[in-house]
Amino acid sequence: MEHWKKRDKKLNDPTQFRNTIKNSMALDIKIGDREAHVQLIKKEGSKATIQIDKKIYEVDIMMVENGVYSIIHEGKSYNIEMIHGSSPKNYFVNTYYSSHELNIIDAQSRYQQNRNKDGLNNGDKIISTPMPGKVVRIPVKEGDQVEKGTTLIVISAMKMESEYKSPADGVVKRVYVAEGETINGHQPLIEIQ
Amino acid sequence: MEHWKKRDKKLNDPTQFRNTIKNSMALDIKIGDREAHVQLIKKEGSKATIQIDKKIYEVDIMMVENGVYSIIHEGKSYNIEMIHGSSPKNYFVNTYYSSHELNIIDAQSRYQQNRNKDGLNNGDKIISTPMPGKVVRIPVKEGDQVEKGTTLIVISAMKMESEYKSPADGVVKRVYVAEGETINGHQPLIEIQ
Amino acid sequence: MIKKVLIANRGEIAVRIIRSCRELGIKSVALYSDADRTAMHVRHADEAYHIGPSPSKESYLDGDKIIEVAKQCEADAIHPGYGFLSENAEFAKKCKAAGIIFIGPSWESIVTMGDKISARLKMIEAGVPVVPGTQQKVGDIESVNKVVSEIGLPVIIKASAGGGGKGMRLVRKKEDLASAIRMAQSEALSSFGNDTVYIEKYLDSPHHIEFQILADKQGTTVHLFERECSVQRRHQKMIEETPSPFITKELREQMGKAAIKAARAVHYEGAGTIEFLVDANRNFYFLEMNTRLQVEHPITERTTGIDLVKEQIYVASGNPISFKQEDLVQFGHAIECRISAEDPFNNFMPCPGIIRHISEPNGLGVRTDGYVYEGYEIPMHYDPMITKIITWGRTRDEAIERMKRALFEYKITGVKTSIKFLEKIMDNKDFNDGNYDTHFIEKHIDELLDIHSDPHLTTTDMALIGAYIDYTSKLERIGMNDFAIAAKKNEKWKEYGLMKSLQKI
Amino acid sequence: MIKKVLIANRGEIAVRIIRSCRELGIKSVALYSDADRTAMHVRHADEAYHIGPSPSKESYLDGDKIIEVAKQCEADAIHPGYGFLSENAEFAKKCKAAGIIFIGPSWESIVTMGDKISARLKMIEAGVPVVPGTQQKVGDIESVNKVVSEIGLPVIIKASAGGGGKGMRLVRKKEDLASAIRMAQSEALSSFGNDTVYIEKYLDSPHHIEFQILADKQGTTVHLFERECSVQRRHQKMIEETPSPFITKELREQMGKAAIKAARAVHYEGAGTIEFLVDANRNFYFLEMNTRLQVEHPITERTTGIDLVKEQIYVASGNPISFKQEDLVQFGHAIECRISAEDPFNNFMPCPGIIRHISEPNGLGVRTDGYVYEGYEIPMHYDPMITKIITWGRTRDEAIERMKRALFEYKITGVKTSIKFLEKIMDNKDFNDGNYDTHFIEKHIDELLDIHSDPHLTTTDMALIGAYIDYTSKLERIGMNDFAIAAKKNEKWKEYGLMKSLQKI
Repeated sequence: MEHWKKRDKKLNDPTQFRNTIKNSMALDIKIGDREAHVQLIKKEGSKATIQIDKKIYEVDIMMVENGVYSIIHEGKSYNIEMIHGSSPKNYFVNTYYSSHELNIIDAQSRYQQNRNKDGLNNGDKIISTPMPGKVVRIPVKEGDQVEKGTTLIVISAMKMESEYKSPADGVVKRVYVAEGETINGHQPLIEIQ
Repeated sequence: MEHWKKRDKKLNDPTQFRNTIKNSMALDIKIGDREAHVQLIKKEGSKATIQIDKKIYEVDIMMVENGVYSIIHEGKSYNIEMIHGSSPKNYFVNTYYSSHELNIIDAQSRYQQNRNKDGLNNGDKIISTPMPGKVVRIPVKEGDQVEKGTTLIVISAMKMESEYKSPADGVVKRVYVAEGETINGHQPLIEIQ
Repeated sequence: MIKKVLIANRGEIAVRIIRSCRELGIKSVALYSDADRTAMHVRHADEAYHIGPSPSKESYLDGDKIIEVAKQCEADAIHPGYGFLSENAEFAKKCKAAGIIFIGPSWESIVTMGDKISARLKMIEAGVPVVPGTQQKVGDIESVNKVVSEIGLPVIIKASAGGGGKGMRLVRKKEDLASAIRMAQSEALSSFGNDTVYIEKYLDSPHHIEFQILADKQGTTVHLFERECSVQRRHQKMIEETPSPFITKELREQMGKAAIKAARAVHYEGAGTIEFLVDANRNFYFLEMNTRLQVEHPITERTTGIDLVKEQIYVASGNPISFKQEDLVQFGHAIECRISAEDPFNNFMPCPGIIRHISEPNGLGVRTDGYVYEGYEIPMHYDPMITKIITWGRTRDEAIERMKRALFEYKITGVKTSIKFLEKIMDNKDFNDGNYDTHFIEKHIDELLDIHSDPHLTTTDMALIGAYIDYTSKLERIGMNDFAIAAKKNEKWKEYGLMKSLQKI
Repeated sequence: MIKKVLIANRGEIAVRIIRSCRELGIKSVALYSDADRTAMHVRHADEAYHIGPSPSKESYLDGDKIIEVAKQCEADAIHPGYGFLSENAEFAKKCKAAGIIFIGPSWESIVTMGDKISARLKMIEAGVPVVPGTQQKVGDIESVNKVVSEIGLPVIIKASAGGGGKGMRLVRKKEDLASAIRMAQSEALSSFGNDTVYIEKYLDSPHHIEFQILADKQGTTVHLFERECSVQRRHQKMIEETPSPFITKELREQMGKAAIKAARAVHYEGAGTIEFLVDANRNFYFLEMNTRLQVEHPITERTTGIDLVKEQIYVASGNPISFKQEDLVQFGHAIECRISAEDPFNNFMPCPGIIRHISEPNGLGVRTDGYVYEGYEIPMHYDPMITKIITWGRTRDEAIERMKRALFEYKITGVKTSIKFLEKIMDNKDFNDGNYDTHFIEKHIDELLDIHSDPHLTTTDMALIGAYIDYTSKLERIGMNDFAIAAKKNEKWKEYGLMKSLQKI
């Protein structure tokens, strides 16, 4: 009968809890400008203790339907819908009261992020789409000199045509697809060097 | 464009098709008084050729949702809902136009059926319920002499109480559960010898 | 206005109440037993608190605990729904003592209407016709004989505190009278702790017709027309409709007035229902009052446009009813079918279990009020009703056609349901002619249970094909090993385990 | 009466038509392209035939093939739904030639109303006000200048064969006139193979208000009141309601009469819609006629109780309309929201994909007309609209509150949808005040796209917890190997494959 009592505790030393953890993975999750450090401290059945930055939450969490979680926290009932974004680490989350885009930052993403920052990745401009569709037109060919903003490819999906433009001045290094071809989302289409 | 044309063929020698089959299992399925011999002859994607007794059907069949099949046969669209009955071989099937109880008769069931016929199984009267519930009352105890029709156990589920009576005169050989206990469907409750 | 409502209920009615709260901008609080953590009402509410173990007595019927939660979470009001504590005067009284609004009538009204003899007396006093019979507790056999000679056989003996058919005995022959009374008394004592019984004339082909009423603290009492509830099985309603195809405009007016009189007689507040029996000659008699929302309230909502839960909340907040009697019309026709997880073809055995798949009907003129979803396990502890389908049509015929279409569209696998049985009723000629009374199901039971068609039709072969493909593809997925084990050990438990693993696929 | 209807369409409208056919006891025939074998309309229909590859041109737009199927399966009639072949006069003509009833007006009516200049002329002749402008093809610049000096700037240049905003140019300054006409002509030629353009006065804050009409072969033409359709994005309607909060009782009567006049002028038969522009001073002008069922027809059905598809079938069968103009009332208020698989926060990019989970709203006053289901893959070949939610209330306020509740209840995962955007509109003050015109979305776009709340709230932390648990439990299930590969090869393709495998969980 105590579940509506306040249980959040501000901790001076968040690491003191870490000792009790065995296999739980810590994740950094980016939400807007914020990068939150999230870690499972304890889980027994549907009851979980989770630390987000310096705050400890005790929640009752269950996946009730495919991609839909029910969380009860201090008596409040939350319905969380997890919608996949452009990668398995990208989520669009509806909580009924707000929508958020979240990105899981694990070691791999961190590494890539750093690589990108260091400019090691600057030859790597691959055009792709977030959704499946059909190639309507490719007004360029391999070897063409293009300017930033030049239309490289036109994709049609659900009666709507979208143009994809070059992100920078460069040369069309490779065209992976042909006009009329059906494509998947996140598939490489054109590479600019 | 030929899918609405009649394709059923009455065969003089149904075995002539068997030669083309590799791994498809033949099943006998009991529906009412009828025992139908069903066998897959060919399957390519969603198109299947299936023989039921002497009749050949060419159908387009897909599981569209969990336990729900869409079948198109000679242009007719059928929705088949498969509802599990008391065992994995027992189905309750709704076709929207009719409901059927079906029983798969495979080698194992056939063997048991025969065993039962031969009377080898006559000491084996185990009382169980088709659905989960709670034991309300057990008016008998192990060793009791009971007559056919004596109430052996009362089970409650969903605000309704059901009495289970002895199928024959005999002795209570074993009581597997206690009053107040929660039970699953198809769990042995009481054995009569 | 009330700001936060705790719903002391579960299932479809809890979800339905939460919906109206949300539309009014009122916070809703759900309760859940051990069995109900993932239930729909928990997911729909703004707040949710665990209330106890699965059996109702230890959770949804534990009034003290519920009031305690309401206080802690600072709910202004408790909505009891139907069933559970909804007609429990003691609970209503305790709410009042705790300073929490009970969304329903005063506990005094519940007490008066809860005791059938006192309700009969009140009604006679108010000039509302009651079924001929005794006005008090039945005593010596001579006075019983006198009553019976006045009203004539057959009669029915009923427990004053009764309900659900318990402590009831039908008597057709005079010589059975004395023993029937003794048996009814003893059953009443063991069921309700009170052996008071009374005698009523037994009406042979009655219609069960009820009137929805609403009354506010300002003294306005209105009725929202009738509901025809004669399609019953063992005193359980299965199908309801409004308007009743049986009653006339004049009768509707008379009964409406009588219903308002009945409610006024007990200073009723909130939403309630006056149940009448109407005989073949269209004489009507007060049967009882339900001092709560009814399962079948949506058909009244559909034809009048009034949201009854919102009106309950207005009235409980001290606001007047939001409309006037003269503004109400019956717009078109509505029918409700109750869908339960049960097997009509196996003596209506309840079928708790896991919903493998569900798609509910939709489109023009169809409302469903349900609470189960894919992957949800229907608990064995509570009522087997899982959904109500309400269809509307400009005419009764259109409402029936639409109900057939809705039942056709309703797809559920994993548990058995009453859908096929309801479809058979929709196809029944007498039902279609509006020619039925409370004996309808009994009278037609053989026809209604006959669902098996010719096993040599093409549809049957399609069912065989479905079963063949389903079974063989499952075998492929789980491998044959489990089967081998089951065959070797030949134990029912293995069979069960195997079934479980098959169901999980 | 017609006995078998072939539905030359897909998606929600095909399902919706099949529903009414079923209620009438009429057999329905579905068609499906390669992409649509598992689509809902195939599952709802009595019969289903494969019609060709996924692209519409090779399937749902192949009129000859469709008529061939209709003949083979012995359908009496073809219902074209909306879109696809519904306003194709040639197809209507071919149906007639093949002896199949086209459920819609005569091909001659389609031709007259399809050409905007001829429609304008017809309307002027019939005394229906049209937007001031030219009555014929625009010729030399002098006559253009003369027209413009009469009606005043700004003006809009439109293609006579046009639609969907193509071949349209807004002109605010006189010096831009000549070049705008040249550009419009060239765009019209390339889009419609016809360079005919005309000039209309541009109304600055117009309401888009349309009237539903029905006409039978017996010569009766009725209207079923208006629909307010001003909430549009790039000429695509998003939200519609009836009654319009903008128009008065008198204006409704005038416009209703004008709508009937317009339909009579082209000897219209069946269901159709007269679209009007209404300026801020409540002057109304004929814009165009849609010679088919509209997407937003359900709000009219909800407030009048009339099943428009059934009326279409009655009329096409040669029967009279089933009601009289004077019997119609607008009962309460209805609103429709169109839900599309698109990402409003990424320039409304369409989002085809697999539905992981869907639960649609339900209960009192809520209708959904959809066609997607769990596990269904929304094809990329067709329109992104997946569901329409229609809510009803006794008042406009109640209908809005109910829509908010319905959008709240609507749960879908797997694809992005416009739900959050629609919720923002429902929360908008101007919308709530009924104070909006066709510029509504444009005007409020920044506010409507601002859905991100404070990232430090508890709800945000709940989202983080959900993401954490979802992601880590998926990692556990698929094992870490896939990740290792992806990390090593660092290829987008692997990433995609991984995502696919994650989505399948």
